[in-house]
Amino acid sequence: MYNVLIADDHAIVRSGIAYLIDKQPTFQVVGQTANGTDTYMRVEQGDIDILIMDLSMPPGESGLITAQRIHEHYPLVRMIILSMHEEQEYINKAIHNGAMSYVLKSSPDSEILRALTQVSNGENYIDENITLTK
Amino acid sequence: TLDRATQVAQQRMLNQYVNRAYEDERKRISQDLHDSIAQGVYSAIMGVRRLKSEQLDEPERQQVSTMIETQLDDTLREVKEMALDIRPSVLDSFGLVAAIRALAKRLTENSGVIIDVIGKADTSGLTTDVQSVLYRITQEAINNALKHANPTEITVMLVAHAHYISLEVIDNGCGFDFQAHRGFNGHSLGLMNMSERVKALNGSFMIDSAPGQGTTVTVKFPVIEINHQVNGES
Amino acid sequence: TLDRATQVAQQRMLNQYVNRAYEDERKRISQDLHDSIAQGVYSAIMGVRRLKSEQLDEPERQQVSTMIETQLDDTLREVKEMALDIRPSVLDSFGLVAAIRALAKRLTENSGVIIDVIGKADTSGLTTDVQSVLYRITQEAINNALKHANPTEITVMLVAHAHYISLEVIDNGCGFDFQAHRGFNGHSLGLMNMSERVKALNGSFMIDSAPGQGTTVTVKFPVIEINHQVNGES
Ligand SMILES: Nc1ncnc2c1ncn2[C@@H]1O[C@H](COP(=O)(O)OP(=O)(O)OP(=O)(O)O)[C@@H](O)[C@H]1O
Ligand SMILES: Nc1ncnc2c1ncn2[C@@H]1O[C@H](COP(=O)(O)OP(=O)(O)OP(=O)(O)O)[C@@H](O)[C@H]1O
Ligand SMILES: [K+]
Ligand SMILES: [Mg+2]
Ligand SMILES: [Mg+2]
Ligand SMILES: [Mg+2]
Repeated sequence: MYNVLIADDHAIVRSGIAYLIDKQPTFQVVGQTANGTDTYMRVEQGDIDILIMDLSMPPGESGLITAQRIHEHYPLVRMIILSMHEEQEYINKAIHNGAMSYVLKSSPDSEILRALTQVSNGENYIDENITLTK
Repeated sequence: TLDRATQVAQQRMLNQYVNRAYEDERKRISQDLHDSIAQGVYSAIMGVRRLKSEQLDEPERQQVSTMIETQLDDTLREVKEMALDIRPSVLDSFGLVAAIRALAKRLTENSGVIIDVIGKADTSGLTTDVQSVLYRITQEAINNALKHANPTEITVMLVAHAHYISLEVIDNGCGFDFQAHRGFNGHSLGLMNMSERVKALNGSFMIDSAPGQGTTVTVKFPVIEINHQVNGES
Repeated sequence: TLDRATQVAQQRMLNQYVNRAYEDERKRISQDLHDSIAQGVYSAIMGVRRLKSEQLDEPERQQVSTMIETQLDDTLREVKEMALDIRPSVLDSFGLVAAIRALAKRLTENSGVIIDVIGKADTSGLTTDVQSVLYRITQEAINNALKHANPTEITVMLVAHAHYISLEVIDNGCGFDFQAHRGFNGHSLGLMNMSERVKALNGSFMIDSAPGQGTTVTVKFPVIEINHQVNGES
């Protein structure tokens, strides 16, 4: 069983994702946070295998920065970015900052589930609806 | 009066500040759309997918449906509020007076300060530009009063005279030394931009204020009869 | 050169047109929110209410749910597109080059015309004002080329020199007689406003065009070292 932490500033988004994940046989949601600081602190407490994180969680720091901080101190935590942003720069930066996967909120649920499976197997995964240019 | 060279420089600077203010406004609107409206729609989509994919019993289905409905109601309210803030459609459909009344009602509800609108002036003879600027001045003057003056009452008067129309926004707040704020100080933009917009349309703009005396902003525009405009939806 | 009095008058008129253009933009945004986004959300709400209140059999429920989901997907796409058009967050998070690349990609997809972006200029030394205006010029110049020139290719070049940065937008379309469009003709605003925004920020703006020769828009800004800006999310 993989322990999953969900970070998004919208409670209703968090509970929707949590519901979807808890249905899966090998994943369970063990925490929810709404900003970068709380997310980092929850990871610090230990027992998180996979973090699913939003990029924009105003008014605090960007998820990109949180990802970098977490990756630096807790490199074993596997990070999936779940964002509304489609532009290449966000994706590049997220991967550069330590995320293993990038999924769009506008994609079907199957994308986030595929991302979970892939990162739990140690593989990177980019949403198939994203067209990357070189 | 300022010499021409200074006037040109001032106009340039003003133009720069206007453009900056609009970029800031666009940034705010874009962020609201992206970080709030889109997230609301997204969470509703997730709820609907749940309804579709799962075997839910009747009470569960009711509960999920109600949650989605609430979420969408909130988003709808927010979208409408945004549209009003940006530019109320009432202004284009029903003209200036209706728009000012709607604005006053909304700001009264939000601030608790009583904002009265007096006057039934027929504004159908005013161009869209003039109506826009009168609306923006009302908005800016009320916001200034609420932000800077701590008033208990604000009155908006719109009166049609034989050859001109006048708008007055009167607050009974703390007042200020207008001379000290004359010209463009490089920071606050509201009044200066308004005054320029009025002059560019051949109107006059005046502020009467003194510490302890409240503030009155007065704008006058000539009414030219030929300017009868076709008013889309009204 | 124009005398000062004429310059002041021209600046005034320009300010008026700038303000009008922004009011038009607000009106468009407000209408899109009201007539399209709000309607989309509203019809989803109606669908959800149907799911809640009616006795539907399973196939019907699936059908209604799918309809709601499709509706919300469309609305979500539209909200995102609006946010991008108004001001892309990439500009504030990753700076000018990234924003121009994203813009070129999007417009290439929509128009079918190849839009190349050349240059890796470091723009972190430019103020937000300068980055904003360079972005808007790129947007306006590309849109002008697509709208007026019928080109097969558009190239955007952003190059950092020792003391200045230059932006060129080059199209291979029909070109036009720029002298005939010089000054402010009272109708089209794009180029004139851009040129003024550039001058207000101490930059230079140039258009090189002739019928049959394509068009090149060139903008230069001095780079001042102290102007290092803090770049939010990057
Ligand atoms: N009704 C008022 N009562 C008291 N002081 C006022 C009033 N209106 C304006 N002022 C003073 O005049 C200054 C200039 O007003 P102005 O609207 O130009 O700028 P601002 O409100 O400070 O900033 P901005 O409008 O650009 O957000 C204000 O900062 C305030 O000190
Ligand atoms: N790249 C171009 N190729 C050919 N003609 C152009 C080009 N750019 C501008 N023009 C001509 O110059 C005119 C002025 O351009 P400008 O951007 O100021 O106004 P507009 O595009 O017509 O209107 P607006 O930008 O206000 O929507 C255009 O109407 C067009 O005739
Ligand atoms: K589970
Ligand atoms: Mg968010
Ligand atoms: Mg103000
Ligand atoms: Mg144009």
